[in-house]
Amino acid sequence: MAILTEGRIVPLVALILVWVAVYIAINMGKEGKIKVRRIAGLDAIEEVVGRSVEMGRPVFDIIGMGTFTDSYATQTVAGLSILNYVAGLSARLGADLVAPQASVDVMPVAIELVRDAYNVEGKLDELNVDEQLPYLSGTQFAWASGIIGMAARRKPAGNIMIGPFWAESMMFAETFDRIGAMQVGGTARTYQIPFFAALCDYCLIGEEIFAAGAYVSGEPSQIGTIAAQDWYKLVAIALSIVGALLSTVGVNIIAELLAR
Amino acid sequence: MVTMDPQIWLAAFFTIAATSYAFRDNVVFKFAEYTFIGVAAAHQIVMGVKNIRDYGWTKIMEGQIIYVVVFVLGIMLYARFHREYYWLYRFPIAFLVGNGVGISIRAAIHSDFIVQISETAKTPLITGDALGTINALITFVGAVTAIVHFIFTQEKLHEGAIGYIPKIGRWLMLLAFGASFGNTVMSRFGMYQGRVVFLLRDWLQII
Amino acid sequence: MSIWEKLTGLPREIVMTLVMISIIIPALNPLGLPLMTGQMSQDWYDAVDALPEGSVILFDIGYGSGGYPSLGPGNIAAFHQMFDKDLKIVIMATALEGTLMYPLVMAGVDPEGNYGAVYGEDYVFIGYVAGTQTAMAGVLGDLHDLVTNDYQGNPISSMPILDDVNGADDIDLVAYVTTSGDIAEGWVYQAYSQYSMDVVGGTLSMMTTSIKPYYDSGQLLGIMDGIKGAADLEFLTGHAGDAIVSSDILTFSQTLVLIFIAVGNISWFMSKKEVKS
Amino acid sequence: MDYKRDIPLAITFLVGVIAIGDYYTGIEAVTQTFNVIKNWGIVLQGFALGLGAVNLFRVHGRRVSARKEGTDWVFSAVLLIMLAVHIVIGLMTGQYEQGETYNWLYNSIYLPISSTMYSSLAFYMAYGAYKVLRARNFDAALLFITAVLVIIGNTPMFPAIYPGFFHMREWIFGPIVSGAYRGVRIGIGIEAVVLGIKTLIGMETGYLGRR
Repeated sequence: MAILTEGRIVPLVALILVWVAVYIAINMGKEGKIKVRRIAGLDAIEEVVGRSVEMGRPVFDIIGMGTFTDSYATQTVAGLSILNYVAGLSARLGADLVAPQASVDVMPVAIELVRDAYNVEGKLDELNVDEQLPYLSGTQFAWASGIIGMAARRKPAGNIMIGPFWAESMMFAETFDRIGAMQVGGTARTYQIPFFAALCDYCLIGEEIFAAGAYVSGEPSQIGTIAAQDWYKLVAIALSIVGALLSTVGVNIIAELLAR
Repeated sequence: MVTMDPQIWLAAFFTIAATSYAFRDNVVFKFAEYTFIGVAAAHQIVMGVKNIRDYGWTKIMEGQIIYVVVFVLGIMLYARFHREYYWLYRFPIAFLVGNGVGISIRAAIHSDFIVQISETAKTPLITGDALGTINALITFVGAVTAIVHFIFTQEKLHEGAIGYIPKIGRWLMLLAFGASFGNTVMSRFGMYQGRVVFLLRDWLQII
Repeated sequence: MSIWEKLTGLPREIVMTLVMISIIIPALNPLGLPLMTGQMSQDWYDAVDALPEGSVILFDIGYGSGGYPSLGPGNIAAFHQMFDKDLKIVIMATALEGTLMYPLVMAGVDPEGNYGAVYGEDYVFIGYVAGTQTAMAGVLGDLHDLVTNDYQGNPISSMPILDDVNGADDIDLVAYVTTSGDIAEGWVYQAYSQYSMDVVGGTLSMMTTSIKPYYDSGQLLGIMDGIKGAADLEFLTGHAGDAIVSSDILTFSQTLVLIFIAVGNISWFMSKKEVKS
Repeated sequence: MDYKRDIPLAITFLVGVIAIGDYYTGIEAVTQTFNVIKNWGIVLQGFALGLGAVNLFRVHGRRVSARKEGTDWVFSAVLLIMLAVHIVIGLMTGQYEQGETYNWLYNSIYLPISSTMYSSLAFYMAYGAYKVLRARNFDAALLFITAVLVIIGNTPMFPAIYPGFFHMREWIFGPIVSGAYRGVRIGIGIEAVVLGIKTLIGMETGYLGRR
């Protein structure tokens, strides 16, 4: 009996190389050899915060109801990086940041990051954690109605939603639009991207949220992860193009190779 | 005639209460919502206990004493609520995470990565008829440019004339998202219709 | 205030009431418009139709009450086709509420009355198994090692249908209906990638686009696209039910939505023009 | 060595590697070990299902006993009563969710609320279509075009008038959706795998909770 199952050699090699790629990429990230592109969504975020200052109304930053233990943890981490960035902008420009929380696991980290950001700007005394980072609920519709209620009362001028979102995405996007808030939305949950794309002023599609998070955090681990993924995507593109061209002339070598 | 069945009256009340939220947040909705949260969590416990009985307890009864370890691990999960011994919960959660991650990525690299590339690679770009060729080209361009759009560490791919490649990817994705959005409209109305039929047929009995 | 501004300024309550009316009217007076069958549901139907009599299907009820209005009718239609073809169905639930959806679905199918099917011989429900993908892998791996009772606690050792079903090798098709992305992808991972099994999947319409790549690459043989897919299956199997009725509701409510979109956009362009001039 | 962290990390790695080994190798011992892991995992998941309820008991129990201003604590009390009643009824009979009373309660409370809550999003969709769905810029216009075409194709009246509407919808679900979503799928696939590998080798440790 063969040690390796037939037809699964390519996936296994690909899986093992992920390990290698992650190591190399993170080390390269630490040495500063990798640059993540600044995506346009970040400019939109700055605009949202700036607008809130001008209008003298709060800016919301919602990171979703994900936790560190579910499979959307990386999206939550990206959301937290953005929250840290938005908190820094808010502290510097003097915007009233409101970041409601849904997860008991994530909340302490969120508080810490916002505190850090205010501290860096020397505005720690302006931060009121209980008011600005209230805990609402970890249950979907309670969380949604909590946010909608707060939005109606506080009338924010801007809303930034980056993280994992479920059916509540539609409710949020619609509510904040109704009260006239400028919105930036982003999630890597494919099912919800269309709502953000349709209803927000700017939408970060899928993995753009990871790139944005890595860019603003500058953390080698996040940057390296993105680089490792990029290498795989480049391979995917190369194989797709070469394979499609070859199969157009009747040579099916790439697909056969991948089936090993 | 309106029904006299208390179950249907209760269900009708909660249907209307849950709908009312779409119009405005109100106390009746809030009552329904908190009820929902409580009942949902209770259902989880009931199903959890049944699951433990069916797949764990029966094994111990059959003499597989090793399952006592699983029960100990299971109880350790609840250490997370303890101030001092919370770290005990890491042992069972580590087991669950290792299993969950392993079982999904071992196949994801195949299903989501290799099979998808292979599908693009084995589809000829030119087929017998014009429509087939156009479709093949759009699919190919969509797949490749969408991936290019999601490359973040290669600045050159987003500059100058080449910069149009990821842009095309973004445009094609937006077209696809539109299709998804349009389909979702159908999904939601289809779902609400069931509730309306319930109210009209079972509760008010007018259809 | 121009007419367009008035038209876009309708208060929320009025809009909602219009929507409500657009759902109620067709429920009272069905139109019965003809249906056109989509390719994805046709392929689901064909995949089941191609199975020889006595083939074993593993069917996962992966939704709860939230998804029932959209997926329940399709589930019923799918069972009609399977029982009609004398296929053996091993039913399980990866969703917490699946065991409570089961009686609702079976009330619509009535396998004993309609097809003379016998529980335990022609179909069985092994109940809820926790762990989503772990549950799938468990059932496909070694069914008898994992499961000892059906959903009501009766021992499965007394059920002939499972005598020859030990795992993936004895199952000819996996069919699932779900509201969860994890379940929709999970079956592709655990059944297709692990065992090269034939799989068909039914999801909410909003999820269809996301699992479409699996269908394109043959990892899913067919997709039941929410209530539309359900109506298609009802039509193909000849068991008109709730999904076909809901098609009428779609005619009214979606036309209303299209009017909303048109009004919203025209007035928006008009007001932009006015500002410019 | 910090055994409170390192042992769990080792467990994750070991269990994950066995799961992967089961898939890629034909070694009988690995497959059998993994069978045990799977069966254990299913039981453990059953235990994990109670975590949410314990959390609710803590949060809402505190609210009720504090009885702070407002009526919020009343709703918390409602929640706890519903929670307790359902648990007792579900477990008392030994028939779990198949018990008659439990079924009755489920069909009168849980089912109507849950199925209405998700479906009432239809109203948000309609209102969103009316107020927000605008061809406001190039990006939105693209999305707008296919959204409208798909809605038209999905509305039985229009294809009944002209079948081309339905074929248009089917075509959009052909190359347009297939191509773009295949790219998206490859992206999320590799993202999940990279994250998974990082978790197995102990570079993602969020699930372990606070330090």
